[in-house]
Amino acid sequence: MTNGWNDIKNADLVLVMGGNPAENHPCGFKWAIKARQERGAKIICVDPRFNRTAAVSDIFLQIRPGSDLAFMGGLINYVIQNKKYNEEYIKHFTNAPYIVKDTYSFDPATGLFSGYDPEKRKYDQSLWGYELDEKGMAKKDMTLTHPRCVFQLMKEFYSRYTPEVVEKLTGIPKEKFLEVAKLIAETGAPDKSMTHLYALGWTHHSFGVQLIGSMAILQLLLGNIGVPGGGVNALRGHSNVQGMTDLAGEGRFLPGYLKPPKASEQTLKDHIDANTPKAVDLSMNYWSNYGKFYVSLLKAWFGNAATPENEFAYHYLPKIDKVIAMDEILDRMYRGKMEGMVSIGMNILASNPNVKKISEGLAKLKWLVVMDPFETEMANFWKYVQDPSKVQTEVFLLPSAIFAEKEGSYTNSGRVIKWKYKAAEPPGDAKDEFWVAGQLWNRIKSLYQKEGGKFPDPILNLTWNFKNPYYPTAEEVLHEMNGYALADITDEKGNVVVKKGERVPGFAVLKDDGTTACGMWLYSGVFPQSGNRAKSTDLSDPSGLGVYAGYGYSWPANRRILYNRASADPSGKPWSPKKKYIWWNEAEGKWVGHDVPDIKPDLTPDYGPFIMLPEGRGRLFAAQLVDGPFPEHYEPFESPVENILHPKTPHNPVVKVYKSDLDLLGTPDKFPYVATTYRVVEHFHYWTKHIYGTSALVPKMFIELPEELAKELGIKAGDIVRVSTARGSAEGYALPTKRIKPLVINGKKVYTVGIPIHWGNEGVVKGALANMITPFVWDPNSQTPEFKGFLCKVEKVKA
Amino acid sequence: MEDVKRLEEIEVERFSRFDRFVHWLTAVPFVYLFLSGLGMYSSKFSWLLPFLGGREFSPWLHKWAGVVFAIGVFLMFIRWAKDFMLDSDDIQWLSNVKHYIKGEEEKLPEAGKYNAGQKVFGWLVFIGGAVFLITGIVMWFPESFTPAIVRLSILLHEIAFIVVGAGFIVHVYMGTIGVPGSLSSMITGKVSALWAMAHHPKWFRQIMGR
Amino acid sequence: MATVTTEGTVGLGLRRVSASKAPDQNIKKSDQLAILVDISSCIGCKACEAACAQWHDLKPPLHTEEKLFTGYQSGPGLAPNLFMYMRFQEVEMDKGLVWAITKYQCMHCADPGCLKACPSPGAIIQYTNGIVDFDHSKCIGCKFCLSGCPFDVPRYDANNKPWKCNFCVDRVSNGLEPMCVKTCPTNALHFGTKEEMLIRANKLLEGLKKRGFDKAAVYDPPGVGGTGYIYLLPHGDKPEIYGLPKEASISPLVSLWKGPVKLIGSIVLWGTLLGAFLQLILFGPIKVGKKEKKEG
Amino acid sequence: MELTRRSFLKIGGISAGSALIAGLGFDPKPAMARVQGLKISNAKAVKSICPYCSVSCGVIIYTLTDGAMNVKPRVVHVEGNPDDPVNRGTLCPKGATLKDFINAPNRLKKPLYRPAGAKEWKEISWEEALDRIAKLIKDTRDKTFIERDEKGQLVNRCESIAWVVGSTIGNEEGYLWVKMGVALGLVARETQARI
Repeated sequence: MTNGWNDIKNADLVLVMGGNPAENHPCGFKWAIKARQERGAKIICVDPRFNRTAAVSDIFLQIRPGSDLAFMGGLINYVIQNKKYNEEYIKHFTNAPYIVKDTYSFDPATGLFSGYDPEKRKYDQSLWGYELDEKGMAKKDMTLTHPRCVFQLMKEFYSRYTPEVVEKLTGIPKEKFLEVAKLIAETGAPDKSMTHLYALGWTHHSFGVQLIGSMAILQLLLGNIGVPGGGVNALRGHSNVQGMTDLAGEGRFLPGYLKPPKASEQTLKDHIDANTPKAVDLSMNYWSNYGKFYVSLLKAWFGNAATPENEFAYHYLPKIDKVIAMDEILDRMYRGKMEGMVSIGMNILASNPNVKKISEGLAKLKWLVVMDPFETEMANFWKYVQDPSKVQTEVFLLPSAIFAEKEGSYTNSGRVIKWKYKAAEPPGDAKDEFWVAGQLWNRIKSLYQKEGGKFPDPILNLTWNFKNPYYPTAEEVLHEMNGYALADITDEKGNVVVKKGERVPGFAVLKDDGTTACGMWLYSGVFPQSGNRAKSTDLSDPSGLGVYAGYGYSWPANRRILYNRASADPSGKPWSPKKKYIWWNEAEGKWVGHDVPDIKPDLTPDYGPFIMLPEGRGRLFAAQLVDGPFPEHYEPFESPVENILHPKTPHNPVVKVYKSDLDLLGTPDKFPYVATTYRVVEHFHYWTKHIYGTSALVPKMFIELPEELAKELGIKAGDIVRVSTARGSAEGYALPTKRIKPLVINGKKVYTVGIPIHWGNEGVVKGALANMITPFVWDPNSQTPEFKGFLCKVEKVKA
Repeated sequence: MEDVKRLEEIEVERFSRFDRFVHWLTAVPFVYLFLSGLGMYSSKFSWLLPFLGGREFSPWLHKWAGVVFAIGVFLMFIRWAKDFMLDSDDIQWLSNVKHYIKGEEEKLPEAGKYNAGQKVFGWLVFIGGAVFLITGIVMWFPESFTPAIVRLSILLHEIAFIVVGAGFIVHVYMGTIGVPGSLSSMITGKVSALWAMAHHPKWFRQIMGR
Repeated sequence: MATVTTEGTVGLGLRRVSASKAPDQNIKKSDQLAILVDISSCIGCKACEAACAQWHDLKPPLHTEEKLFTGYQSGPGLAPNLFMYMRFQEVEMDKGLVWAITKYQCMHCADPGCLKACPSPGAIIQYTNGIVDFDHSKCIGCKFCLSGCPFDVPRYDANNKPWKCNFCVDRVSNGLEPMCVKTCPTNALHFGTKEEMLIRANKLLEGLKKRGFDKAAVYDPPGVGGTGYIYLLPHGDKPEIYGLPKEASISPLVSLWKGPVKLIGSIVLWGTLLGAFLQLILFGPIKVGKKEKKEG
Repeated sequence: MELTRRSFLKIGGISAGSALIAGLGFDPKPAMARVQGLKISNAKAVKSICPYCSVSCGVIIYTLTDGAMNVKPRVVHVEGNPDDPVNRGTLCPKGATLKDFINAPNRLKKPLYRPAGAKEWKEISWEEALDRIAKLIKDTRDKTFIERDEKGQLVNRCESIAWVVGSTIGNEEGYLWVKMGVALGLVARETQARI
């Protein structure tokens, strides 16, 4: 989330699209209800189903799954055509005036940007850069009239998304669309803001990142980024998914969004140079500190073994050619290229697409370690095959402690790090992950000490500075994450700011000379020498805007709203007294306000608010995205209709297409209905079916289908129906509903079928695994599976 | 005098073993039903319940006693329904019941084996029993019926209780103090011929004539 | 915001006691409490339903039987181990589809039909703060309370003891909000004095009317003297879509059997007894021989 | 809890007795009644965070224990932390049933092991399990370690072990596991970030 949960209450309009917060984040959704009760904000819900959010929304629009980008394109077009954008904002805070190189182009007929290589299914993104002047600064046209300035390119690009086209693609009637577009466009006024709430409803597409990009564009146009009650807010999934993303649970990062070295970057300098961007405008360009964070990380991990001579043990880090994310892991597993898997608290079998492929993949592993509080489908995968004796995988199922049984912090979706205390002991022999990590690491280490082995250096030299190395404590680890000084740290004037051995007050003091160690620069400051700020519980909120600066610790540097400098106009004055948040104090020559300014406090207002970007400005045109600088509508890989914009390129052209015998896709003649999977509020993933209280609330797997379709197929409520796709089938109780209506898409009647996911083979309540039917198709930027919008058929099994 | 004495000594069978069995099969549960019902019906008598097995047990036993009672009533009906048919004499008897109360039986039409009062009480029991049974079942399983039916059943059960309860008081009084000899007739089955002649002359002649 | 009552830590005043005369109202005083259910803010998440079961340590029914499917609803309705549940109903209205989702439980009527119908002294009590509670130690298991209830609420366990929402009288008496209210993620539930809740309900009602719900209304059925649970209904002209009776009142039959019939019954039964006694002393038993001996 | 319940029953018993008397003519009309005690009044309150979604609602876990030597604290109730600004004491149905999660009877209590080809789980000690897992990790790593790629570049990586760490794990444990994975040279690392 760019803003926080509490900030939603400052919105004048709440747009829920690509998420169902009432269902999946009810306690956060209360702030949307508050915005309505206290400020008269409207709540608009755009979804394939009239869901629980829709039940309390002011306006609900039913959209065809997978057509959201058409809707967004329509909105962007509406805002531009009707000049509803905040002109000052886009001129100064976005790259709208930047001139794009003439090697960039887009062909509306083929739906392809310039530089496409059909063989590799890849673009040459270097063709899409800005024109730079001799100093390396981007050329700009502040009048926004240059034909190749971002604004003009965008205007032309989205001019195709007329309300009529939107209706043809999404099934939303033109009048309805215009009614909503008008309300949304009104938040372009300086004293108004719109918050956008989304979640997996948008990311679960083969163009998920583009969808979010399209909203970023809309919000930038309307000047709704960096202001209270604004933002593009990802309502994330698990309790600590933000933390685990920040901490690089994914192999494409190192903690704090640092990058793992590429094979081509054979020296530390290569790597740092490649990842330290050069400012192309007046920008703080915060990633220019990349080297400091990187060296501090290496010092934190490899301690004395990381020396300037050995490039701070740079070669201890694995270098990659290619990110092996979940899609690759599963595909390689199926192809027999994986030997082992350690899974801590994940149920890969249940939660990823195409269960059959995963199940066969797991059977090809030599060994599998699963740690979980419950007996999961993943751990039991060998029980579901006909002859378990043929599965040669050695499987461990380790009982884990749960949240209440250990101490530590979680980072919530609003980036706030909060502490939890231990309340109970785990049952039986269940153990927490600190203990298991301590035990396992010391075993691996002593094996390498005793027997030697391949490249043991990083293992033998990994810092493990815990009082009890077999059982590290949470605060010991947080100490390392926060960072500490290895020598006295001085400021420019030579004053000692951090003494040797003390924890650093924040990432600003980190050094690239090996005198600081910091395992997680982004969280640096959470545990300064004065104490653990994740534990702080000060509830004061002097501005009344729900900032709560003293409650927990929000990365980065305890900022609650990201890019909050944008809450003031280019001269540094608040856009409107109603949205006053951070402003430039002329007299003192610094930024002041209700929050920690998201910019260097004394940096003059001509610097851009988007400090992490070399432009210092928000990107309406993002050459960094692999599937194109402007989001374009592509159909899901299984779609009931053709792509009327460019039938020749119906799908996202850079999506990797997996072609194993189990990677099957269906066509509308055999599978006529659109299916989408989702969650219900009473359950959480494949977890709560093990728990009595939640199981009793919704005990049965059900399939939601339009009443009209049910009638056509002779299905009544409570009948058992089977939903089949090219991959497999899942059975559940039929729930014919008025809440999903048939849509007319470009003249064709399209039915949507809804499948909640929460059941499986294990638990207090059981049911079909919804992922038996989902396609093995992934977003090319983020490797997120396409769960929303695929093709199915439905048949009655039993009345 | 001689006759009287002789008649006093002659024992005639008024109730067979079966009759007595059926009577008590009905009467014993009824006493329990009456008392526990009274305890549930009126808070002034809720103190009765602890004496009848407890506040929970007595309502429970009330239901099962009701089942036994219903069986008893059913058997009674089979046994006595025909005997309890009212004739014109009975109507006359009933309209002059004040004589009976005053102990002037001679001013009334001669009674057969059962006088009109007994017959009426019999019918009260038959009809009341049916009402008790039907409404009782509804009240036993209130969740299985619509609230309106349950409410009506409670009302009818209560009205039946008042009517049959009043009849029961009279019956007990008559059977014990009111008409000496009645109780023993229902225990031993025998009455003296004199008793029969006095209270049920028609029946007396019938059996004597045999 | 909610008014907190603490007098209950010592003991709560009583307003009504089943099958008994009214307690003295001059001893204990208390505000009338109420919960406001703002249907327009309710997302039907069942947090209240879950929290209720957890607080009361209930094991709610788990409906896995194949024949029973209730969709989003946890089951067919209340149960002795389920004091409240969320009802779901899809209704097509003039202005579009409405997913009517209602929290359903004991309404804590000001004039409680259950208490009125209950024949056992003290088994149902109403505290002066308006909470209606059951005392199982005095319950005789007759199930009359169900017949008295205009909202079909009490549910019986295997021993015929009735169970229902007790307004978390234990929490309320200790200065805590009822569990459902505290849990409600969207603040659709409000707790306080009845007076406060009516003011708040009317304020929210204005907001709803401004949003175009011109038929919105506050549901506080006068037929039972008002309720401890009041509802803000966006479609107030049709409470039945929320599963609430349009005219809630105690059935006249209950009044009949508790009032006139009881009186008549007393007269008849005592009268009969008296009659028998009079017969005995005035005329004496109807003995054998009077006539015969005369004749003889 | 137990105590108060018992005293509640006692009060019930007394009132049953008094009702008996009442029936006989002494008809007390009490003006007040005791209510059941608060089940958490003697419990220890511990601040925690709901482990489900990323709203990360503050919760308070109530445990009953006096800390005696042989007593394991028992969680008797979980409710929202009213002092947490995000949820202000509220919870969703999942959060509201956390007690059932913590106390779930089907929680795993022993490490289980399934040898290759077996048809059943068998119990195993942590010692055995961890020894074996460490060995398997080392063997696979050593066997499949790529020191240099086909271009001859130094890469020091292992691609054949998937290291997936879910996202309900806390920051500190998560950090340790990430650190271990990277130190082992593993590149197939994942978390539950998108599904």
